[in-house]
Amino acid sequence: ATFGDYGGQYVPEALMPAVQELEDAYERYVLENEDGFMDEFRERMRDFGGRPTPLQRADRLSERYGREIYLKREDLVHGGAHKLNNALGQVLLAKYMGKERIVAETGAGQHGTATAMAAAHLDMPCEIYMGRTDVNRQRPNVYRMRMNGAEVNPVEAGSGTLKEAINETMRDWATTVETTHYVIGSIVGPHPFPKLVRDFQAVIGREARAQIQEQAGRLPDSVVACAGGGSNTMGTFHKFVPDEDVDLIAVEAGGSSLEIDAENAVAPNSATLSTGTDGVLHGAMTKLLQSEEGQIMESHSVSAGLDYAGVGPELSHLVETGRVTPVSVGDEAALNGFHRLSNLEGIIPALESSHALGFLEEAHEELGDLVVVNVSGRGDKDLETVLEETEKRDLEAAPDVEVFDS
Amino acid sequence: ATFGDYGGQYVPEALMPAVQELEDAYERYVLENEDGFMDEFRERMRDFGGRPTPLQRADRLSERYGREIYLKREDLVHGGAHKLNNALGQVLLAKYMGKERIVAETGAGQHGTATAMAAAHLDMPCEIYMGRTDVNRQRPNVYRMRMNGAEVNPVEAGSGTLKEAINETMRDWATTVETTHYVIGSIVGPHPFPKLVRDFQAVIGREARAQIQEQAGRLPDSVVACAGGGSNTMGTFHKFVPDEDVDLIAVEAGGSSLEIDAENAVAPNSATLSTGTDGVLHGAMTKLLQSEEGQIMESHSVSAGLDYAGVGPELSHLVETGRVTPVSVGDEAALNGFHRLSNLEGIIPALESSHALGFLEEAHEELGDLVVVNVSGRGDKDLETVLEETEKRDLEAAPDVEVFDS
Amino acid sequence: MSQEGTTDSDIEAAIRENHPALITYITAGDPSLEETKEYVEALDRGGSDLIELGLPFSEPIAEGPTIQAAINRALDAGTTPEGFFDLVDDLETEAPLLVMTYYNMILQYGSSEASRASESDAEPSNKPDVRPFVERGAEAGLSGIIVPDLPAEEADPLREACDDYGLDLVFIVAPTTEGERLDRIMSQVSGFAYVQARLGTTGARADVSGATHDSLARLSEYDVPKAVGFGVSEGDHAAEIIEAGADGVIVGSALIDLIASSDDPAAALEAKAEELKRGAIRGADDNAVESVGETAATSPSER
Amino acid sequence: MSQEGTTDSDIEAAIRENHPALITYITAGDPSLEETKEYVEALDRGGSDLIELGLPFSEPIAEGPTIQAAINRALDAGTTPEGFFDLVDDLETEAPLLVMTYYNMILQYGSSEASRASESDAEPSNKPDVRPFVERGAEAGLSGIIVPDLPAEEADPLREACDDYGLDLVFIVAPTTEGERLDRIMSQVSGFAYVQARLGTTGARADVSGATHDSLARLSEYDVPKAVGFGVSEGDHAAEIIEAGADGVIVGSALIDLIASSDDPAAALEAKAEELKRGAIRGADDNAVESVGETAATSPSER
Repeated sequence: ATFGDYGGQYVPEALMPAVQELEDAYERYVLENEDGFMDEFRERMRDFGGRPTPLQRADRLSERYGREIYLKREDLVHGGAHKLNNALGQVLLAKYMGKERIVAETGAGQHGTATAMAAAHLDMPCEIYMGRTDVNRQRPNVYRMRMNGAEVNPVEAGSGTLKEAINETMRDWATTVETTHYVIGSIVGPHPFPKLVRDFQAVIGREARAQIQEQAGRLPDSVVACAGGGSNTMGTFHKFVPDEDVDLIAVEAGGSSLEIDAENAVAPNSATLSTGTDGVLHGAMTKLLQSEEGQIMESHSVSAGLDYAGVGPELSHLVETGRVTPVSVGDEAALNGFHRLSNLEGIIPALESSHALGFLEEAHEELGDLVVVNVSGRGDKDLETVLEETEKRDLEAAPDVEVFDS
Repeated sequence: ATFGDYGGQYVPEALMPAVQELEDAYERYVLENEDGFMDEFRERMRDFGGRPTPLQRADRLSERYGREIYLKREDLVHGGAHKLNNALGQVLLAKYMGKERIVAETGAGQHGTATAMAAAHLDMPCEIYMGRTDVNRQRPNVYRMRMNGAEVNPVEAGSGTLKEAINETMRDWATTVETTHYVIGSIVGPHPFPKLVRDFQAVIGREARAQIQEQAGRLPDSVVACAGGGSNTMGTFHKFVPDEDVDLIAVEAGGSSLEIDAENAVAPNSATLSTGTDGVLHGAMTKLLQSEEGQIMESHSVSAGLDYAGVGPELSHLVETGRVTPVSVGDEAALNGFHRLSNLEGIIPALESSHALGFLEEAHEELGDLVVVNVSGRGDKDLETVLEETEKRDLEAAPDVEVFDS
Repeated sequence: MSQEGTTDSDIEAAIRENHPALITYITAGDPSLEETKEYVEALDRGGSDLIELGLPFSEPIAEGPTIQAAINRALDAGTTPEGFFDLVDDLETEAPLLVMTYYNMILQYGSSEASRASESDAEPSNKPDVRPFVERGAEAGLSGIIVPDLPAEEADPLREACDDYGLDLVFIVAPTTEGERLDRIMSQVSGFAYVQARLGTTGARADVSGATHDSLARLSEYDVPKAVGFGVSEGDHAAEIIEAGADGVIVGSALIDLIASSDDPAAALEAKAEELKRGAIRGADDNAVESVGETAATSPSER
Repeated sequence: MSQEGTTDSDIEAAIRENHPALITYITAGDPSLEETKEYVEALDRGGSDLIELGLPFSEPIAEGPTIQAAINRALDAGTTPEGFFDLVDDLETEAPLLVMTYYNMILQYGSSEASRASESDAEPSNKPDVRPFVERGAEAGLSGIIVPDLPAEEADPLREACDDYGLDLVFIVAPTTEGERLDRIMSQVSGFAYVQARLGTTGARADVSGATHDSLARLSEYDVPKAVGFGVSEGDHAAEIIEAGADGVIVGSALIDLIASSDDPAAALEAKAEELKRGAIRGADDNAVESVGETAATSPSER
């Protein structure tokens, strides 16, 4: 397969020619910079996307944890997360391939909004599939997509969340494959998507690696990133993989518990790398949260962006070979991580990124002296969730927010 | 006065020593870079704030308007607007001055959130005054400030909006002036605030001027920025003021009408430069929306960030001397500008910035061939307002957003 | 054409001997395995020449809304692979049976037993393996397997297992399958080539797509039984498809609709199978007539 | 000390001749100009030696909640500068009157007439001018002006106009006013120095701040009448402040509270003025006694 035992192209026959066409385009445009594709991509990520993003020394976290903590500021990318790195790359690639239309899935809406922005920027018609449940609970993101001119198609099937949205986007793509490119939102899906998305996201680690050497004079001891599907994770890790002395730590969503509810096929977490088993989902062999029979479980995380029962096959491979260490922190630690960074550093992180920060608090003593943490996105989108979830708990790091008229 | 007939220090006696202390600190730290103040400021704006921001050619607007349109992307600054340039500068200055506490006013919450972020970043206790009406209608920004550890003090007086918040912050400052710095949010207030804020914001124009020369090979014919208090305006214009061939256009909020309701002392606009008369408010002689008797009017704009009855004294001076051209566009044109940039370029602009974009649509034929427009902030904060205001109107540029279950 | 030039498989024989063949699909466990047994028997009585039984998977990316709903009903009813195989054990149909399921279901079957069994080993393997599924399928009497998310490129392990246990592995040929890939797939097909009538997902349609005619024309040079599915819902469709050169028609969503809506699904299924088989035969007759010349063939629209 | 060593102004005379002086403040137009007239007369009867009348401005940044509310009531009642001056025209009090207002009100007065008048000119000036206000004030019989947002550094135009029309311009001295600035301000004061008792805004407080004592000590070297305001609300405060060396006390918010809460505000104001004046006198007596020696002075707390 593509990555050791993982990866592959497990898609309906109708999609195989498109997947192979994409493989060819990936090799020519991305790997070989044909027609200056990568030059245009990088230029647009600079002028439209706001790259490079800073690597910032976190003064107060460094003090708190007794080691040098640097934050890679992907929250400053246009749209508020690393998602645009991939979305813009793929929409541009679709344009180079002569495609006329873009489809994409979205869960909480981050990938959908990034894709809609990229499609507007590059003048490509765009349709986004989004589970009905997510549509109704993520209205601001739906509005943003609509304002960028994208169609938003609610998916009524199943629990109406990310998994169903991916299924439905694959169905659209299977119908319209000749003219349409599917902008997948993470390092998942059939080959070459996991490599393609990784290469677009690898700018994170490329920048961070150069920045930490300039700012701290050496490579870091540990690099920490949250992992759902894993695009910010592999984007951050990729350029560090050959640096064998650099520990790579993927922080998954521990949700409310790592124990699985087998009877109802529900995992109250999204810790796929830590607890999953091998199987095939959405086009690739990878680690999955699944029942013994092979049914995919409903996963859970307070962070919608990590809430996925699969994970990128390359991460499965790197975990299997020991290069990447999977860890997990639960909802509560992530919420505290959210509040702590907001309060101590003046950066409101995405709930996804807050898992990496929650891990810092729990396990900084196990880390080296020089640590890079990827802040994959900003948390404005998560305010409502954080308020709701904070209210249910007694969190040490949370402020009192009651200043409103009753 | 400070700027021709405008500016000055019209403050209560108790504040004069603080204002003079600030004058001294401004000269030493900002103008003379004492103790490396400006170096630290620029470094933090790079690593924490995300500077430089790009200057992006807007491909589809350029096509639409038949001239080269470049966007200065202040929406990509940490926090989502140019506001941090000033807030971080002032909080850092307060630290250099040995102050122990920060107060600031906020209207819609943009300056308050920027100040709260800066204060968290620099570990300074921070209190924000915000009118009760604004507190209740801008909850997400209140939450953001609270999450950054700032106190938010609702101001019950008057109409509970920006003017009252400034009044109340001045009162706090008059009480605590010995230990406290007032981080004013625009190029308003007594000298040296208008110069101090301008100098912190001047990075916008400094970058844009260098970027346009690099990208387009020459200086622009026209530079366009929206103007409320005027900090993004002067920040954008300052470095272009000596370039006499560059037209500087300040776009004010025309609201629903430029006509004043004299009876109720209400201006249904915030077009101070275009229609105001000279007077003293909040510490400076400047142009004001005021009644014949001298009472300050309630101003109006669909954009809360432009909704202010005063304006920076330096802008009043530059308008008076003909260097800056004041224009105004109404709420509807601004809303269309919002939708147009979102849809055509994949950038959701702040409603403030949308006024500059609305002006482009109305008057591009009067502009030169090479135009720089400042996108002062991002529009995520304005989604609710835009939806509400769009629903009331039949806007040509607005998408249909109805994808929800009824 | 069967592998290695050996004798025809059950499936290939069923198609060749009953030409034009009717292949029917329903989802096992919709709404319960007991009822599935009745329905399969009804389809058998109605003239099905092959019956595909769907083993439900939670992420059926190749299915349209009708079969998705059937799969959800089956999963809600607690349908498991073991229950599915027990059903197949019980069935005694004239038509050979195939299982249609997604690749992960095949991979996981028996893997927990396998890993449990290997716990005694020094190096327990937790890699999933396709063989337990194929072995159990063969034991239950299945004749073949169709996997909508398994393209030929990834099929080696499953094909080897199927060969070892004597099951056919049916490949889908899509409107986008062309050139070298088409050659390679057609050379690997066993049982029949599942000709996807149009791009997209399964589901009853009101007409036969132009893509079907194109595909059948493209496939005419291959001496492999060709059955057309995706969108076939009426006898007239069957007639048109057979007339266009197919050896069989595959009907699924239209049958699911009957299960979901009929007062007496078994009777309705039997009648529908009869209608479809008649349509297919009519198409074959028309074809024969046409091959003689443009005479008084009954066109579907005049029926 | 008055300007240029000329004879004392009305205001300075009122303070020196009635030492210790009581200066009272209310907002004109709260709740109506008619009532303000009654209240001013009551304060005059009650022993006020100077009366400050607030001309309401929409942005009273130096005021605490009490006077803010009074200003809002006055504005809601439609109080205008012209109405204010008409009231002053009508008043015949023993105590000289001062206007307390914000600088913009002074700037705008008459400016629209001025610009209208200048419309015939080739170069119409739309610059505001302080003179029409001062001229009208003098005509109405005001003796002085206090402008809380006009520090000495910006006061030249208004001071010149006041000089021309014979009005005093009273400056505020804050706890933060020190060194050279204090010297400069004290040399420019006319009428009296308004000693701000504490940092912050106007408003009745329960005690006299330590800052008051510090300020009065700092100011003792200047031979200028000193009146203390910001927070004075009771006779005992008045006594303590006069005892500490002030020549007068200024009371405002406590009177506004009475207007807002009394059944008979005029009577209440008169009684309060009497109480405050008595307190001031007691403070002056204590001071005289103390200056003789520590004898049986009645301390405020024993009263």
